[in-house]
Amino acid sequence: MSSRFRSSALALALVAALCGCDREERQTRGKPLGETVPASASPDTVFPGTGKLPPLDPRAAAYEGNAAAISEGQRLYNWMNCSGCHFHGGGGMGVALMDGKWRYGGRIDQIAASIVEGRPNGMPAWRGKLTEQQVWQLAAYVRTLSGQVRKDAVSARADELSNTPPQTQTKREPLSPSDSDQQ
Amino acid sequence: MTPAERAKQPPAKVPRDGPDLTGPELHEKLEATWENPPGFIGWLSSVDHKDIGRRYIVTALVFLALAGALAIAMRLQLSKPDNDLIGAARYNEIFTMHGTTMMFLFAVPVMQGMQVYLTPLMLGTRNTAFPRLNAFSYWMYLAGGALLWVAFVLNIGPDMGWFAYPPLSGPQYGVGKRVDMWAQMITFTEVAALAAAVSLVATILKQKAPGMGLARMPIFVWATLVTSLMVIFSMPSVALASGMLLSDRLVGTQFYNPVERGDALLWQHLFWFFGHPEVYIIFLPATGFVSEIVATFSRRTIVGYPIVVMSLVATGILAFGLWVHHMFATGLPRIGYSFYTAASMSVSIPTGLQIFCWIATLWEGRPRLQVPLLYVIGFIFTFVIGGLTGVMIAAVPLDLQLHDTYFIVAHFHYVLIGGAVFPLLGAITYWYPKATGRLMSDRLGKISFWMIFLGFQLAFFPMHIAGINGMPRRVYTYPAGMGLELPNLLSTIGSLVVAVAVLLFVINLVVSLRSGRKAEPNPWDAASLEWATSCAPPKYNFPHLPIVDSRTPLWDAGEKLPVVHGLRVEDREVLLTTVMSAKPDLREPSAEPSPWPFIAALATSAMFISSIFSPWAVVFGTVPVAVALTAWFWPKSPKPEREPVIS
Amino acid sequence: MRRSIIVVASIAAMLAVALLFWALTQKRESDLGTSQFGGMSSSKAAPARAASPRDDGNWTMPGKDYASTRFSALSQVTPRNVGKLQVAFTFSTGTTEGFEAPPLVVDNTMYVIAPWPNNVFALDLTKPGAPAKWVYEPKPAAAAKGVACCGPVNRGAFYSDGRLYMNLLDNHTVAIDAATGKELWRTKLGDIQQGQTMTMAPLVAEGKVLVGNSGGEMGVRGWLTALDAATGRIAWRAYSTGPDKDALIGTNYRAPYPQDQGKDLGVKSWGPEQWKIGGGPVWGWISYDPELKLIYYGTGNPGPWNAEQRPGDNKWTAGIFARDIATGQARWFYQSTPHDLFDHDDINESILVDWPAPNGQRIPALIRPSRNGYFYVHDRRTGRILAVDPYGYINAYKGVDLKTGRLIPAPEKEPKEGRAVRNICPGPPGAKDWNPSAFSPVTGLIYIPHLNICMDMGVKNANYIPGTPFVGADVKMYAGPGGNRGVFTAWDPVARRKVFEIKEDLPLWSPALATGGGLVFYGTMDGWFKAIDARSGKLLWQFRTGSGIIGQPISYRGPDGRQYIAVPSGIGGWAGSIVSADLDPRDPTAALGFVNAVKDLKKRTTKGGMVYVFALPQ
Amino acid sequence: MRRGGAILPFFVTGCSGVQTMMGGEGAEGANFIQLFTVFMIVCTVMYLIVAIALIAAVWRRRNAALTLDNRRHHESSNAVRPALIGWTALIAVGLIGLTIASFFTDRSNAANGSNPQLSLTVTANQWWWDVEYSSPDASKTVRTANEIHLPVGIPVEIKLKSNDVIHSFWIPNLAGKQDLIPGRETDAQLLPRKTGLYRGQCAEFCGVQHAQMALDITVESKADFQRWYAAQLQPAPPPANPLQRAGYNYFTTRECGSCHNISGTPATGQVAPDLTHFASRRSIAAGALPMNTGNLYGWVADPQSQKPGNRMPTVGLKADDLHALVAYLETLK
Repeated sequence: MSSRFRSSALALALVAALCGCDREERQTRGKPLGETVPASASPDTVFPGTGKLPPLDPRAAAYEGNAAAISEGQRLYNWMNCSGCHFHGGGGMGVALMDGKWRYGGRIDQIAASIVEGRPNGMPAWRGKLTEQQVWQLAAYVRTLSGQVRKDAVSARADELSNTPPQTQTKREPLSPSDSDQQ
Repeated sequence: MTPAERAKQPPAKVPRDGPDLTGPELHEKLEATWENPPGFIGWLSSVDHKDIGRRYIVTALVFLALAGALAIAMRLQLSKPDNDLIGAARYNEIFTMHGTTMMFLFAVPVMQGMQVYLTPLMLGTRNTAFPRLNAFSYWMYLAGGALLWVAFVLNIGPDMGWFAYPPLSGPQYGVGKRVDMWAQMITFTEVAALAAAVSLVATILKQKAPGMGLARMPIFVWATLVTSLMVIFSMPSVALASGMLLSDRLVGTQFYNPVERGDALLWQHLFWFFGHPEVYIIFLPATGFVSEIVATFSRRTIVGYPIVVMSLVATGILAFGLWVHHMFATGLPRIGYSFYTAASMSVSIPTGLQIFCWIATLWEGRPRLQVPLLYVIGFIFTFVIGGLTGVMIAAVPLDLQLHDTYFIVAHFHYVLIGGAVFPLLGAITYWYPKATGRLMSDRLGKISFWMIFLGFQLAFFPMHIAGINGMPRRVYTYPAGMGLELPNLLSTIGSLVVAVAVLLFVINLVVSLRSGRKAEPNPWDAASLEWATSCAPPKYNFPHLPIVDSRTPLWDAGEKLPVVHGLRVEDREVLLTTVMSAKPDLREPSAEPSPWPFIAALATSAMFISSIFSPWAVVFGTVPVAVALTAWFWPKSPKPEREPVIS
Repeated sequence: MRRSIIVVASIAAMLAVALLFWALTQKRESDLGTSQFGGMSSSKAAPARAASPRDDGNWTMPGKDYASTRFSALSQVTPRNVGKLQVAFTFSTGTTEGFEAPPLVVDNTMYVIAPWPNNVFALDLTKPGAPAKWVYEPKPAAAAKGVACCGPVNRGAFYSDGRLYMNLLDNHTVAIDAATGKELWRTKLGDIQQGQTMTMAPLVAEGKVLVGNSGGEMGVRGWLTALDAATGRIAWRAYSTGPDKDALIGTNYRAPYPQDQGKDLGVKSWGPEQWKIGGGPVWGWISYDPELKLIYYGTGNPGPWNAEQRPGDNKWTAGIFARDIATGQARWFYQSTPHDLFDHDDINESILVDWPAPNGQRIPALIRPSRNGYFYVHDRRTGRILAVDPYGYINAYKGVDLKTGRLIPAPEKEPKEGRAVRNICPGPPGAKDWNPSAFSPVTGLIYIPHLNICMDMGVKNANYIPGTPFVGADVKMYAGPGGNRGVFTAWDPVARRKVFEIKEDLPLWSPALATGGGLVFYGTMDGWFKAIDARSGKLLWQFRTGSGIIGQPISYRGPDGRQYIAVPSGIGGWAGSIVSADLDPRDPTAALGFVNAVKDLKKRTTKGGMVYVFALPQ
Repeated sequence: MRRGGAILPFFVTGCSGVQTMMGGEGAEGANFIQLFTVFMIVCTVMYLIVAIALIAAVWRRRNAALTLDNRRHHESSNAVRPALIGWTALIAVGLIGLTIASFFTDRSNAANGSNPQLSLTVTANQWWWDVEYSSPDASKTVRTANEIHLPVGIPVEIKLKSNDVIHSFWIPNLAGKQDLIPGRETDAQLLPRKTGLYRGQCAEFCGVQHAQMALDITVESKADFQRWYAAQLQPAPPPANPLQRAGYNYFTTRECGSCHNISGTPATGQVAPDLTHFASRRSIAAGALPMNTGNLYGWVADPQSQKPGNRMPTVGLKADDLHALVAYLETLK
């Protein structure tokens, strides 16, 4: 019992530690520069006739679940006034972001596309106002609001008025069944 | 059983040491009783304070080497202005790791290791009071250090400074799990340090050799007692602080969130309430080394034993009243500052008295300029500079300028390297034969001493000037043209000299292990009890426990040291004495080797590390810990009868 | 003989008294113009005569009359028979946004003004079931919804001379032919890219259409604009910030208190350039005094909410203006909340009354329950304060200094960056938000549907990006002392005291209606439409509509001569956005913190957009 | 006030003087030098006593016999006790003297702060300084970044705030440091006595670019200060040629304006340094680079290589946009 426990604990610790490597990789400068924007990753469930959801944009890998990117995204979420409409995920002028309901898809590249292109009924287009790296960082953070991201990469709270339950403890909001089909 | 009934019982037929059981026969029996079980498991199971102390010291020296390598990396980065050898983020990780490792994984553990190794020997007993707790302590320390360094290697090491001030270390600005790794490492080392301290205090109070009343204890034992009590009183403060930080970071509590009426300064108070005593936790054992070395190499009892002891105690108490001098720039009420200025300055009085006593001892004695004493002389020359700059920064108007500059970096390296590492190196040279049976090379020792001493001055004295010329701490670069180029270049050169010197010291350590001159039981003609047994001591330390009637038993009683008879030889047994005057009190069984402290440490580590990721680990992690502890404490044999000691 | 004279005289006197009594009671029950009530009793306030003409049974403007009484003199429905009130017909707008606009009724046509997309329906009341005559679809820009702080609402249209005038969310004012639904003109007044929207109801008088903008949370520069009613061309525009020439402050301006006197205060009471994005929108109610030819309106909050970012008094925000209707030139201004800390807009309705002063004089007055929690009585000629009393629970202020006219803030409640302040009362929607009160000349009381909401507030640096919010505050609202979130208060403006109050669990977001029958109507956010006795506050009748009520109830005389009561039902607006915008109650700061105060609302009502019309059985 | 320098010549060698404790150009900085000199003298004396005693002690019997009989392990000379008393008294007197000197210096520093005639607020951000001169007339508020201009001889009160983590405000030539702590408002008092250009720097570790968080201080005559202040109140000049106009257009419609403010233009960001009079400053990016065209190109093109980890993203500008932006930024005098 003892040796088995020991080895499994060691293995666990090692896995946990190894996962850390890219989880906190910091990139001060986004890999792709310039004005390229994420392609609108739009599946059938959002825009009929567009076909199945394309595979995840390869650029997303550097941001999805990356603690440094999420932290930058959290800062930009306030700086760029996302919080002015969506607040801490509960919504207001903008839709709620913590409820797992996605009109235009909840995958990181879909969120990035929504940020860049804007969406009907008031979501501004941020093309040219944010760099692409910032867009991805924001998208990475937005996904944490509904618990889509690994818990060890997110921040429990910010130094502000207490608001939502800590994101390190939020349950992953299930995507709508049609959305999850796509994933 | 009433005492009357017990008196009627025939005396138990257990073999005991005594005039009739001595020499090789006794050695054989005791060796069999106190030997570790065979094999790797046996190695893990050891509860021998010498094993544990040695492991502590070796591990701490490894951490010293690692942290020293980081220091060299920093010095290379700072060797010229606008250097880009190391990036900003990496540099921040490096200085954080350097400070953290030096403070938590080297300085405190190495001192505790020395204490664990030496205290039972100096007290004339066979093991510490809680041997398994002692073993547990080491494994926890090792796990904590491994956690931090594995994290660093995997690029999730801390990057917010060894002081981890929130909000920078808080959930918003301390990105990812870097800070958690640091904070949980604190928990590990706190548990380790507390376990060792508790064990040491109990050992000192209850296991002194008969006759060794408090007033006859070696000064190093006094230093150990004071620092262990300081550990017990100060460490909970930082454990609490880091626990709250972890909780802020993991479950979103608001302890350090100023918006929600938490307070960023709460951390600083709690941290420095530990952090300032910690300096003395490192420094006081070093003064213990110095007192022992000075006495031995002056061939004279220490002048002013009561003054030195009272200084230790006074420093230990005053150390708890100074923490605010780390916070003069935080804008606390001015009236309070004056108090802390006065308190901070007054702590130099006991230290000044100790220095007087050492110099007076040298003056009164006949000093032998061997390597350990050289380190002590180097210590006084260096440490006093650090102490005097300490007096400067106790003054608020000076501190507000000097605080957080390279002047401070210079100051505390003078205090900690000059004040603790120099004595430590002297102490290692001094007690090396006691641990290995061989003496270190004198020639190599002298070369490395002079290189370390001079290299140190070259590395750190210019930092005073860099600080005064406006160089703040913890900067990865500095602009040209501010008068910082020369001091930094000199510092870098000095640091390289020190590195080479330390390497020489390590070579000396390793080489002497095989080829050093074999040591007599008392190669330095010292006076305290650890020199009454062979070099290296047997597993059971002393064939017969010694009896003491002076502060310098080996000088006063010589070869005719009186001993205790009547302890069991087939069971592990130690003699308990009374706290104040060390009258024989009880015989007490001493714990057998056991793998369970190691397993308990593993279980605790698993709980601690998983609780970085999930608060539920605190709940579920207790199960394996409870299992391990149950096995650890499972009673194996019927309670041994208590008998009065026949001496 | 002498005895008989005495007997005759006393009988005559008794008869005379009886006659008088009869006459009095007859008058009260007849459909007489409200102005007839003026002067009947010197102890009561009465609506300004010129601003409240005789009731013709129509409802042509949201405030019912220029005095903004929201009083219908119709008296068929009384406390005695109100229990029999039943639905006459209903109408669905097809919208699910907050439905705040009152329907208008003119000459047997009901005009229903829907929230986004601001469609107008003309219903023919003469036909059974009131079928639509025409539908007007203005097709405003969809992006406007993204900059409407508190839901894409509309607060109503204004009927004048055969035309309907209304504002569209995307900053257009339109005039519609009331007979055909044809658009007569459309004028663009603002830019949604700058965060502007228009939600308020215009006021039309003297050939001018007066409209203002919304967007105090978006860093807009507030203004009131007068359009030529015939052509839609801009006649004048008065900004709420900036130099005197922009604010139309000229030689006729006489502020009652020194704090509002001085040159270019709209610039000097701000940090450099801040007045350009300083807020002060005009999104509430305008009253008009035809005798003085003055309009009265309040200006909104300064932006951002984080007051540390805008040093100074921030003129001319959060105050009340009197302006000449022809030129727009300011006559007087009083800043109710200088350097506003808590979003205490001052856009609430001003009711114009003749106010009996303690010395017996009747003063042309302007009474208003302000958002900061004080009930003000101003001399509407000069702006001077005649009386000021708290009508809700206030701990954010310590009163109003009557000598200087200045609000006295409570320093311990001032939010500082990096330190939240707890338990600030009233919260950002104030003791009362936009939803107007009704004034009944019958009782002389003002009926105030208002809030009992406090908050925790933490301010932080706000970034200004045009077209995005400019707030810089985290807020959590919750019920104030007593635990009820809404209060319905009947206030006596002369005796300066509360007559009765009704505690409502949910915040009260619906305006009130008072009728000549001695009733007062209002709705609750969970859809109950209530009628209470105007004197006692006793609940006499209630009806559960399909969605929460946040719109203005009205009363009109139908083609069959019966009195009808109509009320819009459709939850939304700031308070109801948790339902209308499907917000997540786990975030207490959502919707500027209002979600925390109405976490239970999703369970208590659902979206809707209906007009309910009630009448007594035939 | 250069007395300290005279006594401690080695401390000022190679010192260019913009960021040194031995400058003494402020009242508190001068007090520091005086007190530091006093401490240096006392400490040097104490050190010499210890050092000489130690050398003498080791030297005295260095060649004494190696073995000793037991009796002599314990003997003491009669000198020990008086020496101990003397030493203790010396330490006590020294420390009391120094404590008193420190106390009075502290009092003197506190007195400098009384009756300030100029008030400004410095807000620290990761990793730059937001500076706001407050005035009773709110419209005379001046906002700038990473630079402070002060009139000579006038006591100044500086309110210190932080927007994120703990920083420390430190201009060694003028005064000691004071932390800026989120959730607290601290303050510093300055009394500059000599005109000149100085440099301050963040002195509390505040994250990845702590090393490059400096600010430029200009102490100038009252008239010069007022001229500067008046100029700061002006909005930015309009672009004068097509290239500058292109830069203006880029700045006000693209990424730049989301964070930066240029007074008088539609760029109204509030989260990054105010750039209204950017080109009149001595350095770029909180002292990271001296202000010149080359550095400006380098910074705007790729701030992340100049100051890695700072909050300004590398946008990936096209060459034309870069030329235009630099041309426009250089007009912001």
